[in-house]
Amino acid sequence: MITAKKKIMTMAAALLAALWPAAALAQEEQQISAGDTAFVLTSAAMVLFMTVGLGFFYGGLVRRKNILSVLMQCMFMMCLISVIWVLYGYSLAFGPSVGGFIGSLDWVGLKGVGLAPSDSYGTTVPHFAFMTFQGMFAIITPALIVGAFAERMRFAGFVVFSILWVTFIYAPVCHWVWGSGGFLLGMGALDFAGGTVVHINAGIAAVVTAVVLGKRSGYPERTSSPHHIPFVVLGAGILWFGWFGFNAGSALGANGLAAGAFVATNTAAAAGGLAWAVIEWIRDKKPTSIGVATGVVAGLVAITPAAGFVGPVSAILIGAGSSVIGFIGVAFLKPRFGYDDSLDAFGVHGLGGIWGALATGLFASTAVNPNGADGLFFGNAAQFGIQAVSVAVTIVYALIGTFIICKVVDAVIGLRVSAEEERIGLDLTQHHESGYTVLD
Amino acid sequence: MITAKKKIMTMAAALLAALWPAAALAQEEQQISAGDTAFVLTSAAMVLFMTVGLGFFYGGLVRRKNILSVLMQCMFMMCLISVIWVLYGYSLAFGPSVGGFIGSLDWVGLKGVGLAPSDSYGTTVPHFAFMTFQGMFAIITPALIVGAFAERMRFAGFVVFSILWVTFIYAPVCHWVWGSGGFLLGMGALDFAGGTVVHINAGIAAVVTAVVLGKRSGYPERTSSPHHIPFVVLGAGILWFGWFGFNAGSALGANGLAAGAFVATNTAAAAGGLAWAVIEWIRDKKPTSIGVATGVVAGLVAITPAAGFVGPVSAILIGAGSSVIGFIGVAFLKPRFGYDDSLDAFGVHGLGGIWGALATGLFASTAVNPNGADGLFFGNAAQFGIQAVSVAVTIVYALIGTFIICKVVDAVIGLRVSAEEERIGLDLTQHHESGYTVLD
Amino acid sequence: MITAKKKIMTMAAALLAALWPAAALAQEEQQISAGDTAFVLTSAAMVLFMTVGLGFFYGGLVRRKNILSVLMQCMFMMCLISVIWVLYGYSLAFGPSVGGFIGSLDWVGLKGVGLAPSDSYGTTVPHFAFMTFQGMFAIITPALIVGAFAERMRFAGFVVFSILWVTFIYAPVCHWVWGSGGFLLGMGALDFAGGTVVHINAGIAAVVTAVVLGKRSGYPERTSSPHHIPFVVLGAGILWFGWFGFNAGSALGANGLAAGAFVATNTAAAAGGLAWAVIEWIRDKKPTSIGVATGVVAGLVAITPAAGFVGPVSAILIGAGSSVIGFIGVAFLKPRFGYDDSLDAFGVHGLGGIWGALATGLFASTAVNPNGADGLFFGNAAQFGIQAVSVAVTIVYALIGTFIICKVVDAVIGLRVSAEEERIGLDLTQHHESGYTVLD
Amino acid sequence: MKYIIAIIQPDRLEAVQKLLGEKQVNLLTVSQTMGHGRQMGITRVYRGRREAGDLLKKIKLEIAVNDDYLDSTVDAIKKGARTGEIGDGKIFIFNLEDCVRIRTGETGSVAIG
Amino acid sequence: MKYIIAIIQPDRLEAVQKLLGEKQVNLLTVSQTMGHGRQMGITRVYRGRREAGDLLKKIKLEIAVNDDYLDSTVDAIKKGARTGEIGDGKIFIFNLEDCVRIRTGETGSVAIG
Amino acid sequence: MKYIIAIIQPDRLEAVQKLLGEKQVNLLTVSQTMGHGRQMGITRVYRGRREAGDLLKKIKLEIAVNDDYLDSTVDAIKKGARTGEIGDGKIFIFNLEDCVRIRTGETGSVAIG
Ligand SMILES: Nc1ncnc2c1ncn2[C@@H]1O[C@H](COP(=O)(O)OP(=O)(O)O)[C@@H](O)[C@H]1O
Ligand SMILES: Nc1ncnc2c1ncn2[C@@H]1O[C@H](COP(=O)(O)OP(=O)(O)O)[C@@H](O)[C@H]1O
Ligand SMILES: Nc1ncnc2c1ncn2[C@@H]1O[C@H](COP(=O)(O)OP(=O)(O)O)[C@@H](O)[C@H]1O
Repeated sequence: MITAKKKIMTMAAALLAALWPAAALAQEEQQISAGDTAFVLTSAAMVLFMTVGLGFFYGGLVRRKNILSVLMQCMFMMCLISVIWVLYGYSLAFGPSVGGFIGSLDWVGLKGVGLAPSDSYGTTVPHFAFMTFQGMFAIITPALIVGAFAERMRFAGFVVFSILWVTFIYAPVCHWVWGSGGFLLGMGALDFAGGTVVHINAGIAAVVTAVVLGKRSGYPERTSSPHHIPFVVLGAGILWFGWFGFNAGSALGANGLAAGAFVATNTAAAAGGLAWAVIEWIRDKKPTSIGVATGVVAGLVAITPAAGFVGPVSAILIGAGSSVIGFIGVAFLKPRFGYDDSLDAFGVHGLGGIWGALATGLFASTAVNPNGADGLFFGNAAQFGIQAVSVAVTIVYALIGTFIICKVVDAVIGLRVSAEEERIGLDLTQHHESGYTVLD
Repeated sequence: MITAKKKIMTMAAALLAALWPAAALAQEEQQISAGDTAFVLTSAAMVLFMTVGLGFFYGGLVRRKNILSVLMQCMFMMCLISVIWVLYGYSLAFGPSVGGFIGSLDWVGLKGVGLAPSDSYGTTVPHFAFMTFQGMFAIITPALIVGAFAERMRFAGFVVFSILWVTFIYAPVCHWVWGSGGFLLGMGALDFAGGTVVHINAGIAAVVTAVVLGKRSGYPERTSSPHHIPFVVLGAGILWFGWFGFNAGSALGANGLAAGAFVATNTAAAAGGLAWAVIEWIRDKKPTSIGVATGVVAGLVAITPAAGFVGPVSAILIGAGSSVIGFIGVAFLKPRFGYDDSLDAFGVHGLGGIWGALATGLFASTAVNPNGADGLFFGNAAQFGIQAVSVAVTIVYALIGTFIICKVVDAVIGLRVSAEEERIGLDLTQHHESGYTVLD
Repeated sequence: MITAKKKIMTMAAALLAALWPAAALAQEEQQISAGDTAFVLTSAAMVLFMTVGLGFFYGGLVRRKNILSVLMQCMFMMCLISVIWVLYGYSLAFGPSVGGFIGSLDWVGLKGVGLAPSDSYGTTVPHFAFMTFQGMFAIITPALIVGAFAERMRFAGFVVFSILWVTFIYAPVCHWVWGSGGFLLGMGALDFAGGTVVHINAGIAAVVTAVVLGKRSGYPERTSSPHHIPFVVLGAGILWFGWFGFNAGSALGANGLAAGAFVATNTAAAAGGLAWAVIEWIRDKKPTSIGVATGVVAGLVAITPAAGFVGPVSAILIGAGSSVIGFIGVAFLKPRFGYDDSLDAFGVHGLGGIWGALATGLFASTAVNPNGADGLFFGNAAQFGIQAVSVAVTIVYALIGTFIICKVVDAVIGLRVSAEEERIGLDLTQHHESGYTVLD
Repeated sequence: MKYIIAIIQPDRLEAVQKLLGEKQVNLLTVSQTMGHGRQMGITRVYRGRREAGDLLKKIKLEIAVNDDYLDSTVDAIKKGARTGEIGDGKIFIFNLEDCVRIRTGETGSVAIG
Repeated sequence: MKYIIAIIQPDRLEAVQKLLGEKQVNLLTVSQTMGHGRQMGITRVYRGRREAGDLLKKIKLEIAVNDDYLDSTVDAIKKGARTGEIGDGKIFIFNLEDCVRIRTGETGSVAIG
Repeated sequence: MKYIIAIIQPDRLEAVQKLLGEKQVNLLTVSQTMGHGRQMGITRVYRGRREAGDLLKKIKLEIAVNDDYLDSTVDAIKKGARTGEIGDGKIFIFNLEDCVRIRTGETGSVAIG
């Protein structure tokens, strides 16, 4: 008996050990910098918190009957991707490169990923710290798409879509741009914290899902009544706060580069908010709080790829430019082309991301970051070309890939709720709950 | 005159100095690591923020008329315990051990606790940083109990109960497990960040208070109408964010151990959320947002004692297991036994804490943390026994101790509001306020 | 063609470079401490988040029809000052001193401010980190004033007022107290994290704006109906959390001093909350949640100048004292003198700041911080005198300066909305929005 | 046809609904109101200022019934809503001229149920 | 003069208002209510506990009209609010004794519009 | 017995209540509504899209009175609610058939006050 029990245990231990061998952990802490580690872990926590903020930013914009569906999609993404990332996502995105296109499955279950620093990524912090920091990016990216299909997607369809999207779209694009050996990285594309990987990727997926799912019933007359604007402001506030982790944390250390990215981030956010307010002031005599919140996010989006490569004056131009482009997107392009990008995930993240990635090719300066490159305005037109190629590649891949995924999920599970469910609201029909009680 | 004045001043100075002598501060900063200190202080801030999050997690679940009472209890706990901790709480919990059972009063008023690192606790950070980090744990633990007696406790009774509980239950148990010389620590019990000290302790106290106070009037028919589910999600989001400080911060340094605990924490939270969703999906066809939020918290609870001792695959099992057990607790045990644990403080924290503490005895691995121990699945059945003993000791002590405190407070001050006050709501009757205006 | 294009680009690059030269960045990272940098950057993010928290703290206190106006003012301040700070604000406040009264314009556009540490400020962190950390203080200070003129100020007037105020009041006072060469600093005035610069400054400006704008219509009968008290608690919670960045971050490093300031901050906040509750308990039989939240903020305000100079027992006295004084301010002085300081920006920040700055002159101890000074209770009455002078100077300057700015803005743009706009609410009339939908 | 408006204590809604159901009166409309009656409001305190809180939360029920259902409906409300304390509320009865079921276009008595 | 109370589905408000406008009926008062009718509520789930959600959100319209406007008003509501599904709601018609315009003090028919 | 429904501007409630109190009319029920009248709504702006905000917040008062109190009640409302601006609102008066005090079971005139 005892031997049998022991045997089972040894087997179980072997199983666990197989998935996560001790060896990887043995020699930790040799070159770990406590300061850098503190910064990367804190940043990772802040990036996770962004997805909560995103839930409220989006949630405040929907109608009362759909608030929980949005919060749920964001929260569920945190759960789903965190587990996927550990199981195979990180391996696909950052594992040893297969021809520059995808990570191998060598690191499945974090095999070989340990508490000692990696050789390639964040070499002064535990590999685990880099892994989890990156995991938080993999969470928020698909969560951004939620804004496009809000108020009409089936929850089951949403879950399967998200799994496929993170696997087949996010992981490869992430590998190309940030993975050691990734082909866009090899080409010299600059993306400090995720202009292509995060924002263009999600923004293009957004417009695709919006088109495939079709408009909300009643769009555009009866759909834009943000039920709780303070939540929009709260969400924007949390996003701004967390974005410091996103961008400055992408320095992977607490150093001058991080400080520079921090300042660029803050300045671009502010300039974005101001620019949107100015546009509204001119056009409608009054700036709105949703407008300023949107402008702040637009500014943050655009500075993301550039944060570690540009100075504060460039950051003002990038941030303000993003609001101008975003405003054109949501106020003119959207009505013109008639797609229903419910909460403007494409208008803000897609367009802002494209602008930011290209602007990096304009404003980047080796004076700011010697390990970066000079942009067109600093005499290196080639960099702009490289950026344009990386933008184009990402757009094409995200467009086609997301379209295929949408069609597959729609055929197998169904993407859209019934008209009746849409009328009653997703909270009650998809989650058996309603956000607020009316009587009590 | 002048001399008299001077004399008084000197006396006052002496008084202040007596409570907090200069000597302790003299030789600071010799072995302080800036990185570790940054991490521990940031973590402490995050753990404080958790209690705010807890207020919203709980507050969204109660009826509209009681929202402020819950927020107030959490906020008041932050005030009350912060002062107690500095005056005598820290001394009781971490002061020089009196036979392994309680800290002495040598460190009353933080006498002898200074800005230089302690010899025993967090030796690379200022002693003050360790002290305040621990103080945040002492705040949230009694705040967790609030969930059990929500919507019916007198505020005066609550205050006295909390003072007695933190003094006679929290401080000793904390000393046993974490205090230098504590007897459970000596036995080899593993509790990385508070499975026994925080969650079992609070969870058992929860069920005791729920039973002693009795059910809310109308329970169970008219009591479970969460008035503001977005607050529940906000609270869960803040808790998840802050929990990184709780668990990774418990490494008391920014190192591989912290990164490991961080990843285990995130993974278990996610697995907990997924598992709860899956259960609901099977049972009711749809997952709820309260369900996922609850599962996340259940996962976080269970990983707390294990975070620094297990790898990510084990974390998935621990987190998911906690949701299964928690679901059984709230959906079957609670109705079966008929106690009214209003917001499931026992169901989630008590049961999750027990599971987590035992699971640490199953999944702990010296491969992950050489300073820890191997658990049963890694060939060391003894550790499971030790864990079981520490669980049992905590349960018995918390059960009896809380019961006595409840009875004493009930007799002297009264624990429960009148039926009329309960009907009108605690906000108006206990605090002269109501949460939201109806007309304006 | 090509040459023309090149020429333009070179010019553009020269323009950008002129504003932010490469030289400043060249030799970064020589003496940068990663731990200190991690701490200062994280603290800066937390201080930014405070302004979001302040928006909710204030926003919950106003009537439903004005919630967005308050959130907007806070959010807009984040945008406005962030850009101003980079363009010229930092130079005015911290640039090379012009006779101790104001910084020169040498650092306009952050010229000469780089990623390497400054010689004078935060010498172990990138100059940019110090710059942005200070920028967050420049944001929250004018945002505090919002509490005084809430519910009746024109948005356009608000914007111009804020620009002038930060330029002509904040920047100079900041320079006097913290700028290298500042005259109050030279005098030996102690202000660890902003008692004079932030709280007295804003508090005095608050009372001036309240008087110049006049009372809200219906004051005091129909004006104090806080529409959403949970937001007040959320805001207070975020403020408490962020204040650790404010005060401990002001140590500009992760060291014993930071830990001491952290503990003083937490203890004073708690004591403030308790003291307000006790006052209410005695006076009205029940403590309120707004009361405790207000007391917490009062405690935090008062400890701000003292945080790095006093021990925890002094912190209790300072925090509790601030609530006593604040309560007298809002419950007796305000009705007595009849000014309508809508949300008690003067009562809490002005009075608390004055108390805190003077209390620093009472309780400061070189035993706690050898680089500080002893206060009156530690035998150095002179320090109290210095503190009193710095308080008086700040009061006089803020009083006169703010009055002039108010009058100028009122004459040129208009400070106050029309009676009709006030009745309908600022959200609809100033921002074309309303906070919450009623029907949906 | 009669139209009944009843103002009741918020926590009595469930009891009233249950008793109404027993009398086959299942259709009703409910809303949130504030009432000022003989019941004293509870003083509110805001930063040292006391304010007489003269309005208390109440629930308003609206039920259209055919005449033969009037008594049983009023009885059910009376029974379900009664606690015996001041603040229990009132029932107001109106003459209802006509009633239309939107879905079918039916009018009068037949449209009520 | 008549007073019309209509209970409709929340998402039909805009359609009703548009049709009313076409009939020159522009003045109305709208509020949020919960209704229990023939339409089944949706079960709610709370931590493993299922609860019959018997009240659904509805919108209540109140419109005072002169007698000659009654039919067109009722028609507009019927047309705008109808989806053909259970839950479309009801229209209740009352006799209105008098009406006062607060601003001018006018009473009766003239005060209605 | 009469039943008065008054729609007033939100910020006039306190004045009305005060004047009613002077006339010994202390019992009333208040709710939140949205009204569309002659008063123009305020245009809302949402990300570059302008929307005519046609509903404005109003307060609805409901007061049941005995006939001899009708005039003084209406007067008090008229006086308290009047600002002279468009949007001041309306008072609607109904015949009330019966009234029941739930606590005591009293009916008719005696139950009203
Ligand atoms: N005459 C009335 N007109 C309108 N509403 C009334 C009237 N009398 C009572 N109410 C409503 O009924 C509620 C309960 O009335 P109250 O006088 O407190 O109780 P009781 O009927 O037990 O004396 C009030 O809060 C108010 O909403
Ligand atoms: N007799 C009634 N009294 C009060 N309200 C009613 C009555 N009948 C219906 N209602 C209201 O109308 C709504 C719709 O009624 P329901 O029976 O669901 O639809 P339908 O009229 O299409 O059968 C209900 O939710 C309720 O608010
Ligand atoms: N005929 C009506 N039916 C229902 N509600 C009305 C009617 N006329 C006015 N109201 C209500 O009264 C409010 C004020 O009316 P309005 O026409 O703006 O003001 P005034 O009475 O000063 O002309 C409206 O918003 C609406 O709620």
